[in-house]
Amino acid sequence: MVTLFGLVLLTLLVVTAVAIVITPNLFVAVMLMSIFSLIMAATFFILDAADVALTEAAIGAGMSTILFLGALALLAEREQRSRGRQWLPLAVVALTGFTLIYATFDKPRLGDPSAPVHQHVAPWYLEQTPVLMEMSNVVTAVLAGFRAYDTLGEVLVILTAGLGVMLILASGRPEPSRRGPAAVAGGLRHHLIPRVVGQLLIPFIVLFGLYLQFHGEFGPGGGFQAGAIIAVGIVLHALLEGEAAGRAILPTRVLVGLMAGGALLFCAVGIAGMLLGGNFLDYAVLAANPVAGQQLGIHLVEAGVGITVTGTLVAAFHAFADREPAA
Amino acid sequence: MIVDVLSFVMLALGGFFVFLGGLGALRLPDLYTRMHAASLTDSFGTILTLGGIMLQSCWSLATVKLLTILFFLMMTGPTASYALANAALLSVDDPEPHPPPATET
Amino acid sequence: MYYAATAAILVTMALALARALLGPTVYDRVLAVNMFGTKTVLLVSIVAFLSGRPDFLDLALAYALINFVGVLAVLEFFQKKRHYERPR
Amino acid sequence: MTLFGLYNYWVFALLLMIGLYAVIAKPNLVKKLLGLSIFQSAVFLLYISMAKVEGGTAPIIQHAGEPQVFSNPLPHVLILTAIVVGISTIALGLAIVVRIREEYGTIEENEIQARDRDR
Repeated sequence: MVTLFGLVLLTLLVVTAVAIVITPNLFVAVMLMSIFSLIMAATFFILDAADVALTEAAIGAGMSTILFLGALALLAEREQRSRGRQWLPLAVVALTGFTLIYATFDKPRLGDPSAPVHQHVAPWYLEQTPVLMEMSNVVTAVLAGFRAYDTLGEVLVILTAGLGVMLILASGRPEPSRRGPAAVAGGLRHHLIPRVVGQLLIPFIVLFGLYLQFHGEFGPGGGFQAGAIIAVGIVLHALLEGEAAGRAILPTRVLVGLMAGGALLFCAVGIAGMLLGGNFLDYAVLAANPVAGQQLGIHLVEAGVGITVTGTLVAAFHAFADREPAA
Repeated sequence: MIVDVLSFVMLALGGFFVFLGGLGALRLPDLYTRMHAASLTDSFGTILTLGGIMLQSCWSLATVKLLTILFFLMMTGPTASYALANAALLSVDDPEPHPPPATET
Repeated sequence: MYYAATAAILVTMALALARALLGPTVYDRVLAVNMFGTKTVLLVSIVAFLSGRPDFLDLALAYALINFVGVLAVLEFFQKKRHYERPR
Repeated sequence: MTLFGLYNYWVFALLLMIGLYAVIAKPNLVKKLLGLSIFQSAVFLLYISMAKVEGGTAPIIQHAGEPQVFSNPLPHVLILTAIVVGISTIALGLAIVVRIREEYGTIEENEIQARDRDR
């Protein structure tokens, strides 16, 4: 029955995606993208991926909408009607889509336990996580423990992208005018009710983020989700009190420090393992008892991930919010 | 037993109100009436639905979490409606860029 | 009864989506997004109970908090746009 | 449910193609990025659908030692990180689009190419 609900959600997903592509107004497209993310998150939840659903909700519906709106404030809202024939792209897309759908007929049915994916390493992870790490959340254990090297790469990609956003938007800045961000910097300060309620929520959002960070070994949660949610809390402060006040609590140099510091913490845990006689990112040697060492290593690595993600997302938001549109 | 019946009634009513809100948001003629339908029945539907589940959760950590969710929804829902209505009202005497919502039928 | 409530929520999601597609003003679309967010919270709460994992209510909590920030971001966007698009 | 056993994959293919169409056919650069977002989400959907096991639950062990069916945790890990990497790259793309708008005064691909030819 729940699977049937999933099918309805998937149908809504396709409708929304078509509407995003068709609509000529970019603001409307971004709003629809927010709905798209919410449907996607609900679908992930129905497909038993609690951690992924949490990430998609925090990133897709929260941060992604905020960043797209931040960029849209600097761009024209209307898309020009594309002229001329679009038959070639349509033909390419139809052909590829047909091939893909034809290929799906060889795939195992949804939820088939004998599918090849479920035969290789996954059972081992599910079996060994309670033994080697004494953790309940297998996703966290695989993310920060068994496949930590992979995650280190991802964290470095996020760091690089964040630095890229900051550097690109720091160059060629137009002269700040009287009507520029300084003049708009009030944020929503004059909207009393949203401001009061929003201020009330910020501590709860940050607290909830910290809960996800430290509860990640028992329930859905971990560094990526926690980082995204804490970033949303900090961004909410900047939205309510204005860009200047938002920057005052976390200046750019602190943000860069956070971004780099998180990634460095991750690397430092790996190197500490080497110094203590193990391999890179081998946590078992970090404490006297291998299980305690695994848990310590995973906690530190998750903390590093959370710090980098928070820093990157907040820095990206500020990079857009601090600019004014070219005349 | 009584708790079960009560929670089922609440869930049914909650679902009904949620649906009514959706119908109102689709069918009513202009933005403000739509907002009214959406927000009023949103609050009522939310209270009844979450209350129905709460009765089933027999006083555990889940009940506390549901209460927290209800609390946040009760705070943010009306605020969001207010903020939206305010923004729409302010835009009426704004020459650009959005059409005034009151003229829609 | 869980299933009936879930079905009602799904139908409402479809109605809200229709409102988001039809518009006609941008505010209608923001209203639809907000409605959609609330319905997602309800859907996730019920499905968490249906699948017997009430500890996943954390997700519903996250959605409830994040959705509001999205609406405020839209409001701030309107304010900024109005400021910039006023004739200089 | 066997009748709809492939529905997730069909939706994956459709979303992938909708995203691809936006990327190759729409001249507006923000629209291209939105298309890229849809494309990414389609890939996420493919992975998460493959991880699902009938009658299973999310891979968070409730009572140790008790036999229980779980969905496959590995695709979840891959997609969880990919979502965050996805938003970072989209932010990078948006930053480049903003700079293009400042240099060229437009974000329509055909106008940018026309201006490049004039130089």
